[in-house]
Amino acid sequence: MTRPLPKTSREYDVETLRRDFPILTKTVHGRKLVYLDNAASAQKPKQVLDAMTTFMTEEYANVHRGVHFLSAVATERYEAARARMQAFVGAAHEDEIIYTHGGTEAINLVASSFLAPRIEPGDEIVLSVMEHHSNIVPWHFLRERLGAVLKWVNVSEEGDLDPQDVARAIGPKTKMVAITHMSNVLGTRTALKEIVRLAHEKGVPVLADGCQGAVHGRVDVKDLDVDFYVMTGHKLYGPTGIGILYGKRAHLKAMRPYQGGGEMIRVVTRDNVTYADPPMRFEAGTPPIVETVGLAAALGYMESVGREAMAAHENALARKAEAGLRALNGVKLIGEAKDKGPIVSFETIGIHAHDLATILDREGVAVRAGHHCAQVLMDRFDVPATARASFALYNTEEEVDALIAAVQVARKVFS
Amino acid sequence: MTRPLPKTSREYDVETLRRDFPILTKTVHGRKLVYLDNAASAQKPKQVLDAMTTFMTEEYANVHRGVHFLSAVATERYEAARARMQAFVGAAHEDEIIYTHGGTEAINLVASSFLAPRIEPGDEIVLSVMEHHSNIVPWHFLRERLGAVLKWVNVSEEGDLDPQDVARAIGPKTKMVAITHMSNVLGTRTALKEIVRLAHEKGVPVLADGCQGAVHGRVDVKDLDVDFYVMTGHKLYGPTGIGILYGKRAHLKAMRPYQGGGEMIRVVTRDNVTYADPPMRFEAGTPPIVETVGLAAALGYMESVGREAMAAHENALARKAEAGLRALNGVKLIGEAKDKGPIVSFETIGIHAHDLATILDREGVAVRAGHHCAQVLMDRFDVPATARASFALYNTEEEVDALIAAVQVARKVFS
Amino acid sequence: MDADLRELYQEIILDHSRHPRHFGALADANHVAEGYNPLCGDKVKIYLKLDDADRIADIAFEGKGCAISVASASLMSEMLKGRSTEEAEQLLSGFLHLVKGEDASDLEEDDKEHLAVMAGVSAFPMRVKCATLAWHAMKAAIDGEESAKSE
Amino acid sequence: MDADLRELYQEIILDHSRHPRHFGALADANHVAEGYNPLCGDKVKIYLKLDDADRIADIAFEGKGCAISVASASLMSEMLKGRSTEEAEQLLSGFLHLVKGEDASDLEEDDKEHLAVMAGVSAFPMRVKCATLAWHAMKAAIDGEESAKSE
Ligand SMILES: Cc1ncc(COP(=O)(O)O)c(C=O)c1O
Ligand SMILES: Cc1ncc(COP(=O)(O)O)c(C=O)c1O
Repeated sequence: MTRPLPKTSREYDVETLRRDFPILTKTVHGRKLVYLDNAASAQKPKQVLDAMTTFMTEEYANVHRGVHFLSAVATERYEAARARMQAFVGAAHEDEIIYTHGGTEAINLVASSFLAPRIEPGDEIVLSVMEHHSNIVPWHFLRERLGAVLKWVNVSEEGDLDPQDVARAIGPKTKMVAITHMSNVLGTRTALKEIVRLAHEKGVPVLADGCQGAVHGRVDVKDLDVDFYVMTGHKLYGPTGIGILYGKRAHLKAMRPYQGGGEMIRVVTRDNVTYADPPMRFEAGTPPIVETVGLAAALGYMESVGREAMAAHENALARKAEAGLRALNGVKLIGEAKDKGPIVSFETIGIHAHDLATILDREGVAVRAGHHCAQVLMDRFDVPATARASFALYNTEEEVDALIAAVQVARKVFS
Repeated sequence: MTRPLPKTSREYDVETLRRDFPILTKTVHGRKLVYLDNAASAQKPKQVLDAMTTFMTEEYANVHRGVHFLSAVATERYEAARARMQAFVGAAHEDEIIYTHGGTEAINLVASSFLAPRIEPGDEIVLSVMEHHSNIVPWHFLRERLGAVLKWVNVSEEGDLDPQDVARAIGPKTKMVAITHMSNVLGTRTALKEIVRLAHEKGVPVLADGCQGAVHGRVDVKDLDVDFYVMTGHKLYGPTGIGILYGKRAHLKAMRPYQGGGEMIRVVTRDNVTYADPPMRFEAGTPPIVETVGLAAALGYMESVGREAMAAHENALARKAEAGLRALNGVKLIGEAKDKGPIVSFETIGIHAHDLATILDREGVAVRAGHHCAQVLMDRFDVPATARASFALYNTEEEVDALIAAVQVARKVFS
Repeated sequence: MDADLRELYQEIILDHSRHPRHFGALADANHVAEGYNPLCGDKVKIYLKLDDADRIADIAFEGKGCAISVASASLMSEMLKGRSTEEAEQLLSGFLHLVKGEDASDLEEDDKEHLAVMAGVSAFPMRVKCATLAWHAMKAAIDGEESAKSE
Repeated sequence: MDADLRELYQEIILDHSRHPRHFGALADANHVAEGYNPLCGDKVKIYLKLDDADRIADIAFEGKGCAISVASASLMSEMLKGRSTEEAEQLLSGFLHLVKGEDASDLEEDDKEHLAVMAGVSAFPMRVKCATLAWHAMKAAIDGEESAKSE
């Protein structure tokens, strides 16, 4: 599999790219749709829809199960998608890529199959306060069921996470560090490579939640040396119902299976069962076949746009939005970390985030309001909810202007 | 939600129906495709592809998370799909329908969230020898990890399962009966209602694996009085990556969550977590949103064809195929139960199932060869593998003829 | 500005949300319940003092939330004082019809007029839960439960 | 009948599958390994007797499987007797190239001719694992492992 060259040199032509996303031409409440809820889920380009439709109308069958033609073709597509995902994260081996049904399942898999068997009561798991619930609750399960202890690493008022704070939280009983690559609320990009280095110095493995991080920049798991890296398809311009777990081969080989079912076994008898090698050991039952094909198309699309170019474009929009919001009275940004992706959370003083989002919606602007599945972080900043605008490869400067104008409308309603 | 009337009275017009399945016009190896691997996975009608594509180009957003327009529309579609699935199985309450990522996950969920906390070493789980690995391995996990004991109920030489044998296998330590509604190898339809009645007499709950059963006949969980009923989307003419767990409300309310993540919580703090009510408690993370819309369209399609009419058509084809195979020398049917669905397994003496399937494939006929994820059953019948032809609503009598002719070609190759 | 929005955020709603009536705890409450919407984090706690004849002798609420949920709680507290629990439950039923845009003819004329300011919510399906949060908590309090779901 | 099929199921393949050479256990084997294909249930057990110079003094196999896997094991057993383990591994490598339809010029002329009957497998990608099962087990046996995967 060859990786297409990123087109960093040519001008970033957002209007042409937008034509790949049919939904962006929609109007809502009579206004042009301005979709800024990308951190919740990205829209999907035609290329992804076409890949899925073509697969289902030309090549569909169950995989790994039949010797017949369609089954062979489907299996080939399914495994070719794995090779693309391997390239996307820079994994050393194809069998280090496990298909899951989402980012959430990937983290649950690691908590259950890797960590649970190693937990003694009192053992510790280190987390940051800006984790998504998907990177908190699976560890809470180990607390509830096995007596693990969660150790929390704080972030600064700006939203920065100091790798040394992570190192300091690691003690002799620490069995795992689970940390986000990019906060879905603050936009903070963590110094993941440094965190991994420090954790490994103390012999502790690291899981990185890349559900946001992988969307907004190139990932190289070999360079990061991270033990597990988690992604979710629908935020990567791909379908729902699919995620990816990267895991180091040595870890995966030593892990017990997660779910039991077809295709993950070697031999099943009445009295016993033995398991297949990774990756199949972790892919019980009929996998999300069509979704792997869709996700492979999505990753191909991102590569063809150019991941650095995308990220540069998105970040420029976010910085412009921040400047526009800062210029308004009574708006407070939440998250001003030094290394920040295209995610902008804010509070409007005197206007609850839900009221704000409702008014923005009537202006055509879709933002998210709430705790963003990050209640621990909401507690940290003592806010019940924030509004969040998050940017994708298809957003434009005019859309940033529309956001700022809509916030002004809201302020008028509540004035 | 009104359920469309089944069109049992009008003639079953298979040629018109076939036009809904674009893949059926394909040729493989220069022959007309004869797809008889439906028990592994069914092909999808245009109506399903269109529903998914339209949803992704017009209405897509993450669900339950935003107050903006697209999020509201997507959530509405997502929950409307649940109502359709409720109607499909005749559940009393909408919150008894849990979206999973497949049949396999649904069974793992019940094993982990319902049964695991109730298992003491030595407690028993009753299974039939014709279960699919997906309804075996999750229970083996409880054996490996918690000391549960698996109790096996045999089937007769014809493949019949006597409900009294199930009742006899239930002892004072039995905590669960897990039984298929239809064998994916033998085609046997079990006397599920009677099994449930006998198990309940002894106070034991029943999980039914309906991954095949729900495809080939109407299901009424209230009438069956079954505790859990499992289905998988891709065999119901729907997308991959989605399954359904029906569970009685009282059970679901008492169950601990399965995976941890977004949307399944009430409150998350550093030290504690409380959980949402069913169904959300069991739907951690971003669910298979697009897939629910696709599956709802698939179920709607089945209703519009008429489930009784479909089943009658499929069974007629299977009986014709059996007659054709019986008429050949050296072919042995495996599975001749009294109540049998449209699944036909057979052995060709002197020709391994894989060789047979390869030759059939060259004739355009797609069947499955192997253990069909039912190794315990293969042991029971002392065969390494069988060939299996399984019929769907779109198969024809000519396709049955093609199957028989292709088997004769294979016999010539090996003569 | 959008007409639906103007209808939703009427002056009187904004006034209730900024200056909620009966806001605070009730020292001699004998029925208390919480409402919580896990999707947005909004919280409300309802205090009722029921007399021997099951009348709402006093009512108060605490919590934080959006303008709609606070205004709705405030309006509710104004209207319930002095009513029997049965009347309160009837009012709840009519209110639910109203904010869902359904037939609300089960409301008394007076009550309908009083609640009319909340009717705008029906154009915002995603906000119905905000409007009903306090009302469900009130019902939970009457029923002697500790907490209510938002729906 | 399809030409690819005729190529795959040549008379000599069918003959090997019906009358496998060196079939059975080997009492004095000093290297034994199993091959198992979990996808189809095919099994093979390879017995090797290696002499002091690491030559294959004797070889046998047991198992059940499709015509392709049995014929391939039979053919292999015929060809390996008397070769060094190094030569056996070279032959394996060439054989893998052959059945995958890749450049098999690393095979000696003689061996290529002998193995030519297996070349038809390359037109059937789903059957390559059947053809290679015994060969991987042979390699595992040489390496002193107990079992090999099919791929
Ligand atoms: C009877 C039966 N149960 C369970 C399953 C598992 O379904 P899935 O692989 O879609 O999870 C299947 C199909 O593979 C089946 O036929
Ligand atoms: C940082 C982060 N982690 C994990 C997740 C969970 O992903 P999913 O809901 O797709 O499983 C999300 C998104 O919801 C996220 O933003």
